[in-house]
Amino acid sequence: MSVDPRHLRMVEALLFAAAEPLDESSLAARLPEDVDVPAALDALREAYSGRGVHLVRVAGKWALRTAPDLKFLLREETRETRRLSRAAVETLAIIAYHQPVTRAEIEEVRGVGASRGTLDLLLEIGWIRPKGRRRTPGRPVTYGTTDEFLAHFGFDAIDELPGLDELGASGLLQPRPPSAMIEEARARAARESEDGDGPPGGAEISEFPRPVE
Amino acid sequence: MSVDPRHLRMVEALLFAAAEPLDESSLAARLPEDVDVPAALDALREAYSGRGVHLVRVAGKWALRTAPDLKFLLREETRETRRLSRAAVETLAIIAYHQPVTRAEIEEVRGVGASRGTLDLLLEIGWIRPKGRRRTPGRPVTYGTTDEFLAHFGFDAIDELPGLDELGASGLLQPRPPSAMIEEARARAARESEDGDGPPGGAEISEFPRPVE
Amino acid sequence: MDTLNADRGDDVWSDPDPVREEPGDAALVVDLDGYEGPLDLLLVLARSQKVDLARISILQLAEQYLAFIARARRPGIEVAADYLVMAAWLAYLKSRLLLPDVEDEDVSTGPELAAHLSFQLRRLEAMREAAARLMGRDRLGRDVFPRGQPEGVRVVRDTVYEASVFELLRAYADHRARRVSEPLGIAARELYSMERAHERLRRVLGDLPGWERLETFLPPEVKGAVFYRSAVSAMLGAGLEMAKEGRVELRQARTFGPIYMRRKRRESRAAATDEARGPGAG
Repeated sequence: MSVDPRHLRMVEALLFAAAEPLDESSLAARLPEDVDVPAALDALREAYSGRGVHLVRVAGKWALRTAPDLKFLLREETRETRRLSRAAVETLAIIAYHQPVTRAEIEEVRGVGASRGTLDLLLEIGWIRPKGRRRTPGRPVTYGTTDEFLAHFGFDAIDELPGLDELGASGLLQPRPPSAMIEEARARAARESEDGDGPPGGAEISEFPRPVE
Repeated sequence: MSVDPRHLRMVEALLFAAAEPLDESSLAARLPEDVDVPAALDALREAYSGRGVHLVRVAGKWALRTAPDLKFLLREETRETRRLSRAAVETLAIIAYHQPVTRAEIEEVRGVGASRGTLDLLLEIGWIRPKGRRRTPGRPVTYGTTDEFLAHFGFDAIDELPGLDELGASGLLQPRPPSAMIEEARARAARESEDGDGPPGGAEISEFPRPVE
Repeated sequence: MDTLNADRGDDVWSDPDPVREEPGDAALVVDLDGYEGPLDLLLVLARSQKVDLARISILQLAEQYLAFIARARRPGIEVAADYLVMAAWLAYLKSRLLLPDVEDEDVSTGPELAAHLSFQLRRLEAMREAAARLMGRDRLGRDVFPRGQPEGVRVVRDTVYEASVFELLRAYADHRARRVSEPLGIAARELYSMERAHERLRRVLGDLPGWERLETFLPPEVKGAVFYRSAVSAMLGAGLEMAKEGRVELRQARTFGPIYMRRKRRESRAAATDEARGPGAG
């Protein structure tokens, strides 16, 4: 008895896309009435024998599985990708937008103590690095983003990060009262007394004469 | 040249097991050195044509997907995906066809201000991303589509967008009308002002056309 | 305000009445809801000419639009401003199309303006068709499906940790938004005061007999551009004050040029009052 190839490919597609093994009755429920499910499954199992994928029966249900002799191809430990915590993403964003920035400044901006682990993690991933020291008492280390950061997020240069106005325009940022501008001015004033590399868009005061050092 | 069937089933097993599309170098990295990956992929694509599962290229990578003609079987098992608003769909199309494109340019094409949240939504879905900055005053951020966009809509590369060549040739992807269009308009205006002493008066618009929903 | 925003967030999915998207317009636009702005309305009108968009009569289209807007403006009902702006522009276009061309290089001719409008309409229509084609494709997760039970070969990535651009931008925007709701604190800032400038000028002036640049009078502790700017302006203010008292003279050769200052000589006190009001005090 031969099975209609059109029925075969229907069963194949259902088994392929299914998120869990399917039993014969749930297969039958999804297929046109004239499909002989057991016969189609038999034919499909036959068609897949000797291939890289097998049709197998597990706990009375049917599923496609990688051929056991090829498991070695998949066995190589896959490195698990983990998502960054919210706190880490926010810290990273603050560093990206305010660099160079000290740990104390990040804490002040975030309003919570930055756990040492967060900065360590970002350093370990290689997305931030120490940039220099602030000319203030204690000469604290400042941080900035790295080339790997740019590469990971697909930016050519740090000034490609959308500005605050553009965040607002895209709907990401709600309108803000002028207090934010005061913060910004203060942040800029702080950056100007920096001895590391200049701020990302350091041209904003170029029209004024610089004090003699 | 025929491909070693053992190699074929290895490639097949890897593609079946993969959670996301694989590029040729990732495949090659997991396979014995003597496997001709491009040849094996070709042979496999051939073997799967006409089956319930196809081997396709998306965003430059390879993946197995259910055959599109079987969607009638599979659709019902998925939750009804929420429909995007017309504004969001149009914005997506404009970004896809005009990329890299700024927010102001999108608004220019649509003739209305982009509603807040439209770009935000497309960014969140992961179909668009900031691409860089336009070298014009204000250095506005430009947007473009992502690999996820390609994968979702089943494109191998962005130049496969339907009608892209025709649109490009007609000048409709340019910011200004091509000179041929202006000549045409000039000729038509000349004709109209000749035969129309009475312009066709608005009276005949008895039924107001309603917008398509 | 929050409620409004939340509502519009949902609307993005539910194909909202487009005109309503702009807050504030919703109450006004009674007859035009359903149209997404003047260009959308024009496109719908253009389609009613039932010819290829490349061959529509822009003149006729302008007539149609003006008639439509005239009807929409029933007493007591207002039409949103952008529809009226378009109406005004089309009325102008109409006159340009009907009258002979002005011989003026700087002004676009009627046909040129018409061509641009026709171009905009065709482009919008093309993008709408493209959007429809795009959304009609066999889409992943709706029409075609990946393996339902992947066993886990993954692309090996260089990084173990994942974060998307969206998360990064979202985090920063959220953070900024949170800051805004905090109590407003105005940061104390160290600036150089007029009093200090005055005092210093009085002290150092005796040591400098000739013309000196204003900057030379600045205190040595000036650091940072903001502080520097405040010191320069305080010093200029103090200088002008003292010029008025007849104690110093100021000079500036050209606009934005350097400003010079010197001690006023006692013998020519009367004549110098005029001089001090000259270029420097202007």
